[in-house]
Amino acid sequence: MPNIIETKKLDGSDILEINFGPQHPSTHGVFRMIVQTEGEKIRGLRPIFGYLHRNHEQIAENLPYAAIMPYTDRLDYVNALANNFGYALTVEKLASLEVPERAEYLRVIMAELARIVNHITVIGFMLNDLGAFFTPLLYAFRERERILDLFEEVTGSRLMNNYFRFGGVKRDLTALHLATIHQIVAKFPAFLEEFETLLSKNEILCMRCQNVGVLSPETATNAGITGPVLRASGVNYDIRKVDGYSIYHRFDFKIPLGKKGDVYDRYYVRILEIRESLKILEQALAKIPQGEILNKKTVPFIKMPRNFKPPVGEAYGRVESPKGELGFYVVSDGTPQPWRYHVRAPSLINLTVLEEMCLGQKIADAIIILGSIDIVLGETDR
Amino acid sequence: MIFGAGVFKGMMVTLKNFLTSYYRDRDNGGIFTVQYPEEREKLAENYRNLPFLVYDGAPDQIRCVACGICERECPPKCIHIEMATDAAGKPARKPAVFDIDYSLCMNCGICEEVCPFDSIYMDHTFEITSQAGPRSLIRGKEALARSNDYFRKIRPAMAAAVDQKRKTAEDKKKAAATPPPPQEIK
Amino acid sequence: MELLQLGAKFGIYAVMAAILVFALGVVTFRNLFHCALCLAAALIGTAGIYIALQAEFLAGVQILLYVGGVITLVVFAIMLTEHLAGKTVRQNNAQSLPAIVGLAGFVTALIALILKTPWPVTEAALKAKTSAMGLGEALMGTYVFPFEVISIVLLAALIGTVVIAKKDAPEERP
Amino acid sequence: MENIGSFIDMIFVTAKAWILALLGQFLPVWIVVLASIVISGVAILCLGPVIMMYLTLLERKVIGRIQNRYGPNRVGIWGLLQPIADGIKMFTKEDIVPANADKLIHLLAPIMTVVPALMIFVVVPFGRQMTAADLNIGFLYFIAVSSITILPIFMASWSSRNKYSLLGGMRTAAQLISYEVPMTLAAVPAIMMSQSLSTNTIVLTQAGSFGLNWFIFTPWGIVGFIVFFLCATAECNRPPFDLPEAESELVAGFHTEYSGMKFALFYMAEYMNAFTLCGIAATLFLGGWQGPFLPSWVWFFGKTLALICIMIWFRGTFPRFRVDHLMAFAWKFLLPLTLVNILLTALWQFTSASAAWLFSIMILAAMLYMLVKLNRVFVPEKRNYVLAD
Repeated sequence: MPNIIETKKLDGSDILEINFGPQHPSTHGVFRMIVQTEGEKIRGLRPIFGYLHRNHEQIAENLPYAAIMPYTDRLDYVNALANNFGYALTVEKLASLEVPERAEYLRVIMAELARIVNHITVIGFMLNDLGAFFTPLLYAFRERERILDLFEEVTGSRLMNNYFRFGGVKRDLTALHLATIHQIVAKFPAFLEEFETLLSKNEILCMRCQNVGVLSPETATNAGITGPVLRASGVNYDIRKVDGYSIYHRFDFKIPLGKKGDVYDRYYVRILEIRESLKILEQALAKIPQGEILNKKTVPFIKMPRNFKPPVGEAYGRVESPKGELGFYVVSDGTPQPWRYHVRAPSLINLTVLEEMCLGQKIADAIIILGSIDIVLGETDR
Repeated sequence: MIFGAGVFKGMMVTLKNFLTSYYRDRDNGGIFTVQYPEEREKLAENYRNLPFLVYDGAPDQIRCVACGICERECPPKCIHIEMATDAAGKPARKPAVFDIDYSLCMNCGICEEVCPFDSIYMDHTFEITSQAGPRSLIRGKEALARSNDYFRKIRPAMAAAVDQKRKTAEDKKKAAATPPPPQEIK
Repeated sequence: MELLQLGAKFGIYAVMAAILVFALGVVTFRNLFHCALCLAAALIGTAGIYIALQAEFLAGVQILLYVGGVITLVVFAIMLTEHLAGKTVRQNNAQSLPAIVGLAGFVTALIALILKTPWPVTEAALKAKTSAMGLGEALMGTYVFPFEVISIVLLAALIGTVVIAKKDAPEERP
Repeated sequence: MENIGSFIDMIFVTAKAWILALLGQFLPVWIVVLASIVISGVAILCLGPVIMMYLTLLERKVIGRIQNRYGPNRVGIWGLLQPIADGIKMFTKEDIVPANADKLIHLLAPIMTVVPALMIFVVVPFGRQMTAADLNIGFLYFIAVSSITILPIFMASWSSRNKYSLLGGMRTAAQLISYEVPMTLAAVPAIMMSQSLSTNTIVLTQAGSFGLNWFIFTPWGIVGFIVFFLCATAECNRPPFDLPEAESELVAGFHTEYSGMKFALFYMAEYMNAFTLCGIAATLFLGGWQGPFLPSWVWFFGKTLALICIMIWFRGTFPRFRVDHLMAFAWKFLLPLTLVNILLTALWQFTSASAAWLFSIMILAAMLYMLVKLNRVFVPEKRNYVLAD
């Protein structure tokens, strides 16, 4: 019988190499980790990705600007609207387009709803990785469903929204839709309350999550980590505040910061961010004006996308996607297609510190640390 | 804080959900799932899935004039159009072939947006699976054609707007074609 | 009823034969894991003999301690040293001759001891000595001193294990 | 009324006696003795799989309800035929054996898992005079047999030649050995009070008026029961102690490489173990089949099912422990608690009830306080979050 289970010697102890993925219940897609363990303790970890590479950037460089929008949906398929937002923002910068007032509000409302969807999904999946048998995940999905139903009514699709247009949005929200959002926002705190009673104070969860996978603020900033993972480490950096893009500067909201940068902080910062998003939604719903939803200049390009030729130049637009800084870099050579198109995917860059966080932890911790980073392989591999 | 209180409270939450699943309705903590083939959720009007071609009157009178804009703008290139020719060999402003590969289509709705002749729209049907292999998902123009009544049924508001637009266009055309009444000339 | 007794007798012989076969397996199999499993089977068989001799308590303890405890530890040790798990080892070595001599001496001593011991053979005496109550009384009465001494020895062993295991372990985060 | 009650109570016992009497009329005695064993054996052999099948259904239903969904409801009314459909599926699935597996041991492991699970049924008192074999070492037998369950898991994990299986097997070994200790010690008070290892005698001791003199109505009984039940949950690898088969980490742990009926056998063993452990817990602390008004076996199955529902409830609520926490919980928390509990039981036998209650609660509270203080890792940190601008 050949010896399959080989061990290596490292520092005088037996090292067992385990392959997590590409097919594994909790790698969130086709992601692979080669984990070197000593007993249950992790001594080395190598993330391997690229299994879901779809040539996103190359495809985009051969398409007219408007036709790239549905492809951005497929980057981070949990919250397509944030991707739409980032791309639209970039192209607007490139072509110096103004966005009507009402459209800005619609954008913020939809993007914040998408942030809520993303955060509850992530928390649900993370708790699933912790071994809570689908209960928190399904409670989260129950609430997510209400928002997705709204997305379906407004944008036409639940996940692949394709909602943003250069200089505005595709479809207006009716008074009925606004009332539905109002209802969702009003009901959400009660759900969060229930969700937190279910597990936030649970001793087992705290044991598992607290002081596990600690990421120091220095490492986080040096590695270019963004989003809730960075904020959980206590660094106050949120592009909504830093850039104040769109109309975020008009809203009153806070940035929740973590203390230790462990898994629990990342979990809890997300819950607090949902609460802040609800605040933004309330304000936006109260202040939303009437008016145009699309810039007059871009209306003809809806029918003829190939006539849309931004002037020669380059632009980098970024938004605070729920996962971190989502940036699009587009270079135009004056043709209908971008000359260069690049995505700064937060999932990919946040993944770089995985080994750092996992060393010295147990195998079970690697799974939840991966879960707490919140990666979507569609975005990581592109 | 008593040790174990968190565990206990969590158990109470699941117990509450267990009990309410028996008597509450779905929006208030009752059972949330839909028993799919028997029960169906009402699809939103704007829901878009796969494209179809609209015809007025008889099924072979599709509005499409084979201009090929949707074919060119379709991001995944899932549309294939060949223009028909009449007896004289001239283009007939009608498609001879109009194929959509449903297995490639990504439901983005760009064809619907760019079409200048109001002839292609996104359908509500999503049950298109078959065991006949991927080639069966390439639908020809006969399979794609749906009546305007069907369009009115699935997307009433949009169909009404389109009908209105076409009617005014038609009226304008008529007004242009028929000579204007003499008394208006001054 | 006679048939039943015959069957029971036959059963005991079958168990004994099985024990011998498995015991042979322990010393002949080249795969360590297989040896451990054979040992477990042999020990379970021994418990079967105890049951046949109406010493249920002993049988229970036999399985609990030897199969549930000792064998588990043995298997655990085999699995922990993973490079042993797949390998086969030679079961005999250069010192087989002294081993045979030693074993012969041990077996002789054992047989002599068995022959010399006055075994209680009547039903009532058996019940009194082997029931849980009887054993308890013996342990807490007649043999209380050795019992306590053994417990102290075990405690010392336990503490020793902890000390040895703890020595090199680096400080860990909770 | 009284007669009907006792008739229903003894219905299974009477039925067996009637069959044996019938056989005795024209068959030699030894066949009747053999038949007696066979009847009990067949009853248990049928009961085990049926219990397993319907426990899976119950579990899926209850968890479904907890998660606001229906659970299986397509096959038969309320999904009652679902287990049979599952069984057919399991039987018809391809049996895959890894190329490098140790074929014989790979085959033996699932079979060996079921055997001890079935053997424990022998000492479970299902009702008045309804213990298949009322051994005078009943509880010891239970502990001994359940300690064997480690071996087949080892066999499965080792013979699969898979790293996940191996890790799962090692976790299992550590977990089962650790939790066996507090489980046994938690049961000691019940044995001390009934002065017998026989499960039937333990139940009879808890008779009292209305059959309600259960051990759980004493302070040491509550502690013993909770510890025993937690350990039982760990012993049959159920959440939150399901590390050996932790889905999100080790795919399926020791049975990763099993498919078809072999896989089903592991599940069968797990559910039968869950049933017997709950049954033993009910026997030791909840008065077994004792209880007023209803037939004894109804009481037994009712109590056991209630305990199983609590296990399912655990599964629907909790995240999983981590290996080191699991060990710490057994050795640093449960074990000292059970030792104090044994001491308390000894004291209980010498003092009057009301005073005993007082000092028991005081001792237990002090012990709990001390244990929580000593095990800082179990106590959640309080955290305040900054809301920055």
